[in-house]
Amino acid sequence: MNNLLHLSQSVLAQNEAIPQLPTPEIAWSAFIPLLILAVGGLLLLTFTSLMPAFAKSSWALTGYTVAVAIGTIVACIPLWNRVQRVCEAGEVCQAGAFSTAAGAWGVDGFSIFLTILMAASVALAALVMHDYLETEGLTGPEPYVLLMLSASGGVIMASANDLIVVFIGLEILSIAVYVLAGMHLLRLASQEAAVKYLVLGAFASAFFLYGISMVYGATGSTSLIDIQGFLATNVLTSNGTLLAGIAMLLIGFGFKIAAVPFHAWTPDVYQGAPSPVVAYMASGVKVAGFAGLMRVFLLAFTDYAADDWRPVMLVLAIATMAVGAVLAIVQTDVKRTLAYSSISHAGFIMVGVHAASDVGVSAALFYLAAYTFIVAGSFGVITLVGRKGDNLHALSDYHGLSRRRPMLAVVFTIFLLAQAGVPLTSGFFAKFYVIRAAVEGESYVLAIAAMITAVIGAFLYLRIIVAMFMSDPLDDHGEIDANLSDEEAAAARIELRDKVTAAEGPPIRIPTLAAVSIGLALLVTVAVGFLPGLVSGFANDALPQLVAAGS
Amino acid sequence: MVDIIVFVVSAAIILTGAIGVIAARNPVHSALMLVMTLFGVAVQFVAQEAHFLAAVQVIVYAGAIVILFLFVIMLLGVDKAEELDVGRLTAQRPMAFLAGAGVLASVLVSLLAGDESITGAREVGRAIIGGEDEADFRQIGRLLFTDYVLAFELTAILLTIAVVGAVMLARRVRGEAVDADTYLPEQARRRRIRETPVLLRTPVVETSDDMAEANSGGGE
Amino acid sequence: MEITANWYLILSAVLFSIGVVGLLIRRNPLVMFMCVELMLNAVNLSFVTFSNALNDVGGQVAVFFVLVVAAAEVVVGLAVIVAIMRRRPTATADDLSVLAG
Amino acid sequence: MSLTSLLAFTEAPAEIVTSPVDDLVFLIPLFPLLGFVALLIGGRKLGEPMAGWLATAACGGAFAMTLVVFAELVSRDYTQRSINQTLFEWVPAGEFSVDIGFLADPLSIAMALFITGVGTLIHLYSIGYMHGDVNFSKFFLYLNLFVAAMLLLILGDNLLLTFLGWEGVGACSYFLISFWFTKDANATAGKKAFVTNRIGDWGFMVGIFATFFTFGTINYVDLTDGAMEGVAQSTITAISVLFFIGAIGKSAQLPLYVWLPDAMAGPTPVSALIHAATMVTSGVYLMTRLNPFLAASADWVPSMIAWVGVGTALFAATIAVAQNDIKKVLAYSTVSQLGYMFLAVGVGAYTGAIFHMITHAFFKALLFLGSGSVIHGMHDEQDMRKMGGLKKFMPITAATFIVGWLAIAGVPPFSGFWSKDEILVFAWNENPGLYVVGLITALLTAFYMSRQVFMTFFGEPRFAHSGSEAAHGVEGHGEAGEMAEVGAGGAAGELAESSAGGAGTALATTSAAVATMDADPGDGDHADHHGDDHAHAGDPHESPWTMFVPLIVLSIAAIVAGGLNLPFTKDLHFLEHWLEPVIHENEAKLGFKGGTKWVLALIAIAAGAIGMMAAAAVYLKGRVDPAKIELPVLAKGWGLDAAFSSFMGGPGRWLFAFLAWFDANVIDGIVNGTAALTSGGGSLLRRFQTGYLRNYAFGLSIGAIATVAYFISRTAL
Repeated sequence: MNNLLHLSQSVLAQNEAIPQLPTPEIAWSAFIPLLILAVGGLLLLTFTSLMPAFAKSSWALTGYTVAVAIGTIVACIPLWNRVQRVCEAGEVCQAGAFSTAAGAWGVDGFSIFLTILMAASVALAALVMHDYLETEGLTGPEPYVLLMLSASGGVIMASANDLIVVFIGLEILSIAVYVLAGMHLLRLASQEAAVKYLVLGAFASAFFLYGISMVYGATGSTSLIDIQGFLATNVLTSNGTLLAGIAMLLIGFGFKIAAVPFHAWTPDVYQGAPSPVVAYMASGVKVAGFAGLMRVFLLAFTDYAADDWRPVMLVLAIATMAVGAVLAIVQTDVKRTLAYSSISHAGFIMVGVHAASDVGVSAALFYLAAYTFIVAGSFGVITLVGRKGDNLHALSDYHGLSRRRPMLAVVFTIFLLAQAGVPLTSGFFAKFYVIRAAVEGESYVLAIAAMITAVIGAFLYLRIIVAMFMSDPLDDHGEIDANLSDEEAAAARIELRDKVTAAEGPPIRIPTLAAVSIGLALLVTVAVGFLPGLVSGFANDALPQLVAAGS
Repeated sequence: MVDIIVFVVSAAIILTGAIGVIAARNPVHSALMLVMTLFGVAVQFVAQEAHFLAAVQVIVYAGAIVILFLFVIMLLGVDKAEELDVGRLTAQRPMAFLAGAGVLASVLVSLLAGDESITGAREVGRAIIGGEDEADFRQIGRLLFTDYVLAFELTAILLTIAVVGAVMLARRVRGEAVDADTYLPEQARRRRIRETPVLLRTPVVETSDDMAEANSGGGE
Repeated sequence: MEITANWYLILSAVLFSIGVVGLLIRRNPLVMFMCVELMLNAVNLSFVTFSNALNDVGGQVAVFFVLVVAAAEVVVGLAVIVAIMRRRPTATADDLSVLAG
Repeated sequence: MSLTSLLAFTEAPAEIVTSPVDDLVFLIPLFPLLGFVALLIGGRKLGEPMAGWLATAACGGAFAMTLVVFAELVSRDYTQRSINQTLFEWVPAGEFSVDIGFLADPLSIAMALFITGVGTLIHLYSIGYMHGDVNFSKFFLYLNLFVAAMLLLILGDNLLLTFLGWEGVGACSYFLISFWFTKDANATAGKKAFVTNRIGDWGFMVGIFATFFTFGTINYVDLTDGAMEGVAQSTITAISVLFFIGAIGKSAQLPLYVWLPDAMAGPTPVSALIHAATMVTSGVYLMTRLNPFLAASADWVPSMIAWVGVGTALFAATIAVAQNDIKKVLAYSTVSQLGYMFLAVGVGAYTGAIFHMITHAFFKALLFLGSGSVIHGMHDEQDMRKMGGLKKFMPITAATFIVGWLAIAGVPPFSGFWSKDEILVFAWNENPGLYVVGLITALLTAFYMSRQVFMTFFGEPRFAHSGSEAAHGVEGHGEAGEMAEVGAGGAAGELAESSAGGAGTALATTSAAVATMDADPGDGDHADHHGDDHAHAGDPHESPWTMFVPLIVLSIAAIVAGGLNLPFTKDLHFLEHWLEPVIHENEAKLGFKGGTKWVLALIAIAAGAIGMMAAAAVYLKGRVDPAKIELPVLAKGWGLDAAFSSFMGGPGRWLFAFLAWFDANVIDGIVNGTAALTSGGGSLLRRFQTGYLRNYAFGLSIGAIATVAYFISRTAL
């Protein structure tokens, strides 16, 4: 021991010529949620390699993942309290938003709010994933590890104050999801989804990086704090590079949130990827995409370039809402329908972002929160109906669901109504708040477009509900000829029954953990639908802030 | 003068390599052409006094990434020449060139539209290249552990994901693909997609007859 | 005549566009990936150019990160391609088009 | 932001007069809501008929509670007649905060009284009507939910709460129209109602937003005449138009009326409650509630409302003349009567609108329930051409139906006369043109309603009569089975044609197959049940007491409700005086003396009489009925018979055929066209989703180029 100490001292002595690096202050408390999530993922790898028994128990894996997610959420509470606290006059206390690690990591209501959402989507997806992995014979801890690590990428995007960090968060998020999308090695659709997602994702990343490079070239920094400061204090003789850079950043984020025209991957990937992963993609990945988008655009570019990017956001929002809704209507595959509907939802959230105001941001955050639970629950149901093989997603597979699994049908109906924005669900207030933000921002075109789209969108959810409740599976398989005699008619009925049973496929199982996940999502959806104040209060307090380190 | 010669030569190497990548029939050739481009870029790094990056560029890119490409090509045995015809998307090629021209034009205009000072912030001076007698790798190293320490640490997660993901995907699994029947030849499939449902009416179910017919049409 | 930053930036833009065109016309997923690498190299070149012009080493650090990300992306990308090529050795990107509409 | 503050009950605003009743208003909608919850949990276990009794009790409880609040309001001083109970803060959003609160004032309580009253009767009636339906408890569950939502709509103290109820009643209506959803047509009708209502909802929603951003509040108590001062007239005009769009969607006015006739596919009590008495009048309620807006907006807005109303009234009345389905006649008649209410709103006769709403609720519910009783008694026959002479078989139904007929036809002293007369008087006051159209409509109303009564209850029976054929028992059974399909598919339109020929001998053979299917549990169907139950006799029969008691109560109400607002002296204007605190000075003033009123009343009576006599001439003439012999004579003496006959045979038929065609093709076409456009656009866009990676990348780059190009265009050089 002594020897070691000596050694280190002598090494230090030798290097005395080298000046000590002025390493930045790190407020470790700011990183606790991220550390729990990311290190939780890494530790799971370690555990499972040291204790193979742990890896074999799917319950342990799911339980661990959910525990990590809950831990992340719990760790957010003291941070939230700190950020929301206001010091009284003369009192010395730690309060308000702050940034650390040389200003690259910002902690504010915004980042904590979205961290909680990311963790929630991890928990919901992990619970659904448990049974799925078992049924499909996919063993090993990797899906859970990737889920947690991917979510940590989202957390990074929500907290990053530096474009490079945002980019690394984006890649952590994306690369893990590419793998998750393709994890079912015996489903070619899963692989196809992975290839499409990956190539297009890399393509979009290249644009995003080019954007960072241009912004860097125009402002001399990648730090949002510096960029904002530079743009506030300098007059650019020529802002072409900067604007092109902002455009490229918008393309990169647009891809991640599946904004039209950067949306083409979404339906294919959602359809091909394993359903529990889609539950995460539609909730977590979208939340992360919006986290990055809002953080970068609202903090760094609103004062300087809001007039430049808001019109683009307006067009994108309208196109996204409309194209998503219209394309969803003509689908025959429920999973694909909801993929398009998730595109449409992105458009609604963009309505809030477009407002670029406090009201708009909290509306978008409220929408994200409501949407996370609605969509995670919806895809949870889809996972169950998909059954083994994850292939039974056609609308016809939902016929008569109300008869076979009444509870499941009712729950799915509530989620679909929530997506349609029917009152007494969280979806109603989500739409209500974003439209209000648009009206308050005097973007009447956007508000009207949003309302029209909401009307069109109601069709598509209605179609699925009709299929579940109002289709008699017997109708699909012909009717009994009325001219038959009694015995013949009876025989025909039995035959018809058999045909229906064959067409319906195997029975739908409802595993406990998946039921817990869907139940939680339902609870939140309905509770927030009755008392939006449960979330809107937090969303109002979760505005992004840019605070330089050390201040 | 030397500057110009170096630039022109390296630019020619870069562009030749790049065009080679997209024009070569054989993926192996594409990979080798990629190496050429990477070298050219490294030369330009040197010309702009980014010596350390030039070295990294050669070692990491040419030495590791391209080798990985070649390795996969050989592993899969896909090194035979690819048909460079337009494939199923006849209009795609001319459109692709238009798109490329569009990207180029828009980027160039944005970069060159103003006066010669492209960059807004001159002399941000976080670390001055050549100003002090400090090697650039030192400056990079210092920045990595100060301003960019967070990003630097976070790359650990990224690399872990890459490893875990690669292991997971490269695993060999036995068994027939569960959805092989959906991967039917083109015509059978297109016909199904064209069936656009009437709004709000529950669509006609794809009967099993239909599938069987499609299967017999050209099963794999 | 002097070599200005613009020269490099123009070269970088050309390289980026070639990468875009390549991704749009090639059907081999491996080559498509190489095209992405071309685009990333174009970005690297512009980073270094800006770094030089700004006299700020931050741009070079960014290149360093781009390298790391590119490596990670390639590893996963190649893994996916290996997984799919094992099942269908002749697959081109165009063959992977079952999910559509 | 804490949970406790969210859930805390806030104090009711201090009022000069307080009483325990102030805190009890919320009980009115709570009763049916509890009934709904109870049925949701235990409805299936309760089964028939307990579930129905529970629901009826819940609705009756709401009625009793409304009476209590009503008594409290009556006991108060004129200016104090308003209770505003705030339960808790519902939507906190910065300065935009919405409470869950109820406003019990003369307008809302007047409406709540007849909604819960008529609602209770219809609940009671449904116990008999829905007897044997497999989804018996589900039906009452929806009914209770509907009543709760309707009361929320009426009693909510702000626009958003009204909107919530508005959506709620829409959803219930949708569920109930599609109640027998095993058949396609019902689902289609439900869909149509859903879609058309969404268009109206859109107007309502935008209106709410506009109101908030103009006035900073959406509470009714703040949106007074005073609040309108200082706001640009154009803004108020725009808001009024938006709300009017919402109102015409819900209240089935031109051009959004299409859904209502189709909505008759639902069970008859639903038609009576939702599509005649309550829900469809909520548009009128909204307009009355927002009378300060109408008063402050540009003059053309009330005029437009009046013309849309009277236009709808005439249009629907002409269509009603050509209908053969007993429920469809009533459906178009409802559209027509709602048109009168809008006419009243447009000419500033808010009291008249509410008055007519109340009387209409009584007599139209009566007529619908009566028609339900007929349909029930006729084994799900809805075609009036196959009825006739029913008064012999169903005396109570016939008597009550006739009361309803006299009320709607405007025969004094039945209630419909008084309310219609009041509206017509105000129409004359505003614009004689409106009056003339309204008068023609009144004539047509009398005509088609008389036609209906004559075809249904008078004349020779045109259905297969017991005793005339030996094998009748079998045939009756078969017919019931057949009608099950037709009845459920009512929305398909020309159902009469399709079934007219088919009810012959082929039916006997199918009856066996139907019987086998009936035996299968879980596949049962409302109408099938009747087939079983009444297989022993083909004769029409009187309905059970749960069905005819409501008929009797409603017919009494339909007779005496005119007493609410008799025109003779000021003292008899009970309703007007009652509503005054809500309508203030916005009620139009008559510009003429009592003498003119008398003349107008006589003209209205004459118009009704002409209509009735014309109908008698056309539909009773030649069908020997000695008791009525004087009518044809009278008609012949006036020469109307020939005129009508030729009109009905020639241009009239074409006109009506054209209107029916217009309804079926153009109006439906617009609705379907919008849908087709959407799905067509979707199919087109779908082409771009080729599945090819390279195509997607191409699309992405085009998007990228466009984005960058736009930003470059913004560059400051």
